Amino acid sequence: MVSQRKIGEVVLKVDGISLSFGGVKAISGVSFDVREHEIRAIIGPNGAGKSSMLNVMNGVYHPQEGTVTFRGKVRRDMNTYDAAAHGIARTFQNIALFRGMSVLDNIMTGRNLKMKATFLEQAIWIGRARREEYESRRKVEEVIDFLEIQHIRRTPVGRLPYGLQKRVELARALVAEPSMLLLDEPMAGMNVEEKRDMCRFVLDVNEEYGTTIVLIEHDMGVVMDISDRVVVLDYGKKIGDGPPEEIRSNQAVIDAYLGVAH
Amino acid sequence: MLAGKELVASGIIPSKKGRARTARLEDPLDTFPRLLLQHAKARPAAPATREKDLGIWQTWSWAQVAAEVRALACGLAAQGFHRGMHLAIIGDNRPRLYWSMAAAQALGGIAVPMYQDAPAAEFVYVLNDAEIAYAIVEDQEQVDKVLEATPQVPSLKHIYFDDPRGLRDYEGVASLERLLEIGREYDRAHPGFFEAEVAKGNADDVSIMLYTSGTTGKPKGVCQTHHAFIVSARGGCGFDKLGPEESILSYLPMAWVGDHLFSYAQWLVAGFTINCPESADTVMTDMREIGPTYFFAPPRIFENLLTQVMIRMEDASALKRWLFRRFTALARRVGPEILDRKPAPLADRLAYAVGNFLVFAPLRNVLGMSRIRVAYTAGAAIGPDLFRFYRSIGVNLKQLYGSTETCAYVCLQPDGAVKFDTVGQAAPGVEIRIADSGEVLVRGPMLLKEYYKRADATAESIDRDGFFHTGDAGVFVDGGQLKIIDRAKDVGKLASGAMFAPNYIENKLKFFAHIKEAVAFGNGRDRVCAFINIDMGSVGNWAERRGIPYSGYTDLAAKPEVYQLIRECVEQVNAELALEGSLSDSQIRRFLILHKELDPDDDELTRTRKVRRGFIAEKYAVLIDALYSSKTSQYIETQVKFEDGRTGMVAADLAIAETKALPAAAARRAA
Amino acid sequence: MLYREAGQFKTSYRTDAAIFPIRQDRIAFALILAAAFVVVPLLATPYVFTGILIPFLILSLAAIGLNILTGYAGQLSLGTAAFMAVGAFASYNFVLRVPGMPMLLAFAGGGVVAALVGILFGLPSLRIRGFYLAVATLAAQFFILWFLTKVGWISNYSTSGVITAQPIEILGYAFTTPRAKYLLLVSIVAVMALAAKNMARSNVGRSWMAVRDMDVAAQVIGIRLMRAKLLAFAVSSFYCGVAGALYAYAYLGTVEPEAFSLDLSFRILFMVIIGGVGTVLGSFLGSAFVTLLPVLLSVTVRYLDSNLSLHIPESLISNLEVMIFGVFIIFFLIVEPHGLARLWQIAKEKLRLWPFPH
Amino acid sequence: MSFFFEVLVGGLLSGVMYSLVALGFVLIYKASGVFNFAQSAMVFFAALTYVGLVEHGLSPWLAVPATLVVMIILALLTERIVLRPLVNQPQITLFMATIGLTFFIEGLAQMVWGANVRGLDLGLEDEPLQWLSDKTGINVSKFDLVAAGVAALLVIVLAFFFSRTRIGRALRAVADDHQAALAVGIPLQYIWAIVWSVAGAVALVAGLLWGARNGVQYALTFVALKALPVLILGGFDSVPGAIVGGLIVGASEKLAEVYLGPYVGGGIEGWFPYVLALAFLLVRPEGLFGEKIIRRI
Repeated sequence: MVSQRKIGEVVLKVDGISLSFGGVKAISGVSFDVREHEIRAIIGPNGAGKSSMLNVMNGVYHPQEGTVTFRGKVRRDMNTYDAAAHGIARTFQNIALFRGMSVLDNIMTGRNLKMKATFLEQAIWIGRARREEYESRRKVEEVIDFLEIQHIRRTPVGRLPYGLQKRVELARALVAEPSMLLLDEPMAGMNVEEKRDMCRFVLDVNEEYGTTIVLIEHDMGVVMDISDRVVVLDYGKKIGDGPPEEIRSNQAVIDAYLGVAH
Repeated sequence: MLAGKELVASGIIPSKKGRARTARLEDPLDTFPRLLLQHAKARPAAPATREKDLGIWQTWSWAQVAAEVRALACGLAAQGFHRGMHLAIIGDNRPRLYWSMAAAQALGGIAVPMYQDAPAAEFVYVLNDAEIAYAIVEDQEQVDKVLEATPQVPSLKHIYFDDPRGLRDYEGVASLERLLEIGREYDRAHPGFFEAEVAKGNADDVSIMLYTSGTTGKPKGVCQTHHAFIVSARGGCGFDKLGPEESILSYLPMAWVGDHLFSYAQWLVAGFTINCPESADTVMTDMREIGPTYFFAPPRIFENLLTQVMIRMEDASALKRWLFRRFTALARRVGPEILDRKPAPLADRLAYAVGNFLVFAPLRNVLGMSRIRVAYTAGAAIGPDLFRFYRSIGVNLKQLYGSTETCAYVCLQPDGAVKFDTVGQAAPGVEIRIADSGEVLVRGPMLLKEYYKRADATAESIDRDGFFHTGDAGVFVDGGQLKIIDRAKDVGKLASGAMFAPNYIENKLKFFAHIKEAVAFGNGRDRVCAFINIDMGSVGNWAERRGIPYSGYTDLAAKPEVYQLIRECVEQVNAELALEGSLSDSQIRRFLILHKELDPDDDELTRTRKVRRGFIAEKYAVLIDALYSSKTSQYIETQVKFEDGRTGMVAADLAIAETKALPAAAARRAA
Repeated sequence: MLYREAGQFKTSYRTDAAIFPIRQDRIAFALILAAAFVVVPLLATPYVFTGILIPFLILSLAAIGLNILTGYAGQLSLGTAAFMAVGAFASYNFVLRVPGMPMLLAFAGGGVVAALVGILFGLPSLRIRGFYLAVATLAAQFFILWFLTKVGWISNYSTSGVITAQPIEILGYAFTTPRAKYLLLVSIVAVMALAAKNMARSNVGRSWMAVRDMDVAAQVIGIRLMRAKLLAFAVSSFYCGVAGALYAYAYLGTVEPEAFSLDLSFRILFMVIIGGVGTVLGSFLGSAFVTLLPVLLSVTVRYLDSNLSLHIPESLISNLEVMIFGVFIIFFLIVEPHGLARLWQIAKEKLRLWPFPH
Repeated sequence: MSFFFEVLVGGLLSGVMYSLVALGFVLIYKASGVFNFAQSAMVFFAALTYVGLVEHGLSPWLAVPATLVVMIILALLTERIVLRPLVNQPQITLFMATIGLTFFIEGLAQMVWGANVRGLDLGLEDEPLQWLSDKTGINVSKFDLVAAGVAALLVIVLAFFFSRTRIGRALRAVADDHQAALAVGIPLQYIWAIVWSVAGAVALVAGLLWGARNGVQYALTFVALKALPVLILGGFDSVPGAIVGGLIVGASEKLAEVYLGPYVGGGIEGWFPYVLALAFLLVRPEGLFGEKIIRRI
């Protein structure tokens, strides 16, 4: 697919982020930026602090040091609500769906920020509440259509195979119409075909909606194929940053992956 | 034997025919666009088209459809499409694709629906043969195929797609949305243009060109006029009293004459609602939601459904299984009679009523057949058990007989007089005659105008008296019911001189759920042998229940247990054949189970899944020789095409099985 | 089997998102309503009204309240009865001290006060979860009851702490007979149940369930935990408050705080668990189960007693009832931990697919 | 001042008895993750059984082991009939089950032994220790001291049981991680049975002491409920927590009753511990001894 995307300005910038859990350092002094409309990959061996990095970016974790600059606004740290409200959506490494709900309801929850009706209006089920409900449903259906999961609409998410759950989680993130999407290992544990589909979806999202995408992925092939720029973390430190071809030839990276002693 | 002497079915013909002929002059509703506008005027708000999209059944009223068609037509006109041109239509059943047919016809153009599952290579021939310049294509998948074909199709200039998904960066294609905008623009600029174009339309104009997948040679474009299809549709609607309140599921290939008659011609004639499923793999759920009142499917679909029912019932609780067995047995005995309102013992009627509450009605419901008033099957012979099953549970399933050349309109089974081994009586307005050769000849307004650019073919299929040679061999049985035996050209003779009707035998075989395809040989030989394709679903399930492990089709097909299973089926067929006098010599002596499924992509079947006998005979010559030798097995390698176009090799050492044949006399005594 | 859905297709999101999308369900529901509003009032005896139907309805309402908190929002609470008490005493004081206070408004007022108290005791849920929270809600249970007893003003300085609910009068009509009270209750419960269902099927409800199922994920999609949880406490307590008011006015008549003991809290919790967590229907089923079981038990025991002339002493009978009640609960949890509602759901699926198993 | 200490000590000592009940909860929660609401009922049941046996002429010294046997039988039945079928059910379900169990046990106890209040004499009179009051002027009940002693002893025994014996270690393994425990081949049912038996024993001790102090009656179950705030303070799965929590609750409620009570009209014992525990949790959600929970995703 020929890309017409225009990579734009820096939208999100993390600066000297350090994060530790009860003394255990997860990230130390990492800085990098993300540009509008690009697909930015974060790679690194297990325990390199990749997921923690995403969690810092959308305010799940609060770093001890460093700042997050989002759309020009410098923050000591993000908080999840602001992140979501400013259009950062997110999927998790080990699926974070609402197991007690159907696929449709799960995805509908992704619309909650778009619904302004008070609980009273919703209780009486009139006017705005109702309208918003149906508008959201339509949007949700578009995404369901987009991700080709029509056949499982009414299924409780618990009953779905892993690959489809990942898709549903992506759907939930997409219906929020985010400007930035953080994907934590979207293709982990998928078979070749599922991976191919997921790649297609990620690219399509980036193309059709111009969504900026930051993703963590282990499959090097995938990363090199779809990402514009790659950050490499190892033991919580940044050891590489640049376009795929450059990363491929980066000695530090190669060492890290071959597990050469530091 | 009635052969040779003309038989005019049911007296209505002359009068009706007469009216049809004369009426046409002043009949204002003699083209499809006019019918459409008529509905839009008469019942603007009534639902015309539905499509399951974005989770709900999006509905378009007749007025809306008319508006869309108008815009499409104007758009096409603005883009230079004009009278006499061909418009290719490629894709699954989508409202806009149906509408574009009407749009093309409104401009005096000719719609050319094509089989969407054909590979690009097959597109090339049709696109060139029909000198296609304009194509309306469903989605990215189809667009890719068309674009792959275009280099070899110089005429093709304009391509429009319905679903923009993934196509935003494509060069040289435009969206239907855009075309509609252009159309509305053009319409505003040229008021009255559309009406004028529709007014120019003539009942004898060709309205549609359907390509016969033809069991031999290249496909031929069958040109049908508005009149032909409208008369056929009217005949059918009158015959079954179909009105505007009907609702039908449009899921069969649009390029198939059957779908064109039911989902287009009758749609516009009767003015009922057509419903397009969400996607190919949700057809069954969509069918259940819609609950059509009028249904059409080739036998294999009814067969798959029944197989599904059986498989799902296997897992049901003992009680349910017992109920099911108990009542289906009862239904098999009295169901059809009760459906035909024939007398039946009161006790049976009561029992059936109970069964209806406990089993039949729920079953019809889960199959989405609760509301069906009339269901038809055609395109191939249907198994008596299969056919009886549906009728016995209260589905008014009937057979019709026809072909692309006759608008799928030759014979219909009237309510109350349904037989499984005939295709019914001559439809209103149709004359049937059996040639000395046994071939079925038909004449009437539904006949094709011509084969496109194939005067030769046209000449040889329509004789001097205007009778069309169907190529089927048939006989009339009990007063006016036509019984089709086989393809005329396939009917041959065994070395013994006895009659050999391969399809007849193959169908008997295919009536077993375990057998998907069969090819019988024997013309000019001393005995009959056969290739078998097992039904993966049914046999696979059978194997699992018996804990027989298998890796795939080829492996399963080679299992001795499976051979035994199939042998039993074959010998049952032999027993039946033994009872049919002249055919008793056609009992199958040896058979083998093919190592691969016969597949249209390998040219072994037509798109409509008819076996290409000759082609198969060449391709598997070694196997045939083996069958007629004394060999007990034969090694073979075959090239196969996969869905994604790649090719590979399948090799196997095929066992050859012997089967018992009963002496005709003995069988008769047994019977 | 009884479901014949073929041909019931949805052409709009409105019909698709309806509470009863299936026609057969709509019919069944209409019949139930008809029975509740017409048939029962004509047939039931005063005993059936006061002994069974009225407590059933009131406790169903309370169960819905608790279900909103525990079932939907996943916050376990053992203090339900206390919030009912608040509702009861608040309404009492509204009627008592606000001249010309409409009865229905007083009930609602009771609910609102309960809601405020609920929010107060819901605050800990922001820091603590699970059983810690459950135990914390016991604080509400004990403190509130103590408070109601200690502060004389609340019970209008009645020496015994017992209050006598004023007669219910709405628009000049006095609801004195059991039948009248019943009809009033059915109407109120129906309306409030509908409202609960509406919340459950729209954004509020989904946010609650999201918080229940995985609070971190909920936060990440922009749900404010504090808001969602406190709202759950408020709405839940409102329902309990109204239920409490009705308990006092339409059932007990004269009320002391002890009527809203921990025991009652547990009974309501049972209703939710046995009926089905996270379903409005379950609240009714559970309430029916818990209110009817003791009745049936005592009836049967006494029946046996008199017929077989066992002469079981009264105390023994009452203890026997308690035991059997306990046994039933355990038995039930073992047989269907997801409650009666789930049983119905399963049965319904079977009926829809009949004769197929799945 | 000495009065203050008197109240304090008295509170601490009665707190010890809360700890006893709390211990029962902790044991079971630790090993099976079940929040056993029936513990209070078990205390009541034990006491009632003991008294009943003695009334029927069994010598107090035989009555104790006899009751113990009954408690163990009860525990085994509970495991077999209630818990085993509910394995792998959500905690809330098991919790509800134990409430059902509570109903059953209370009903049973009163059906068998009758509902009227009984005295229970352990032969320790509840009077101040002379020499202590002489020396310091603080009155401390002998009874309380003995009770405290018994409690202390029990704790030591349990501590030993947990750290030294094979079963004890098994229990800890289970507490830490069910799957792991199963993996190393420790039968869960077996574990549960033991834990419940031990809890039963603890209940017996608590029951005897409480019974001797307040008389054996239904109200006992409410006293036992006081163990809940103790648990919040100490944490559901910490033995030392239970002890310390007990002391805090005991002391604070007495002090509150004495010094705050008069201003708010008394009777605050009923709720004070809960509110205290609640307030405490808001400051330190993980409890006294639980370590900070880092919730990783």
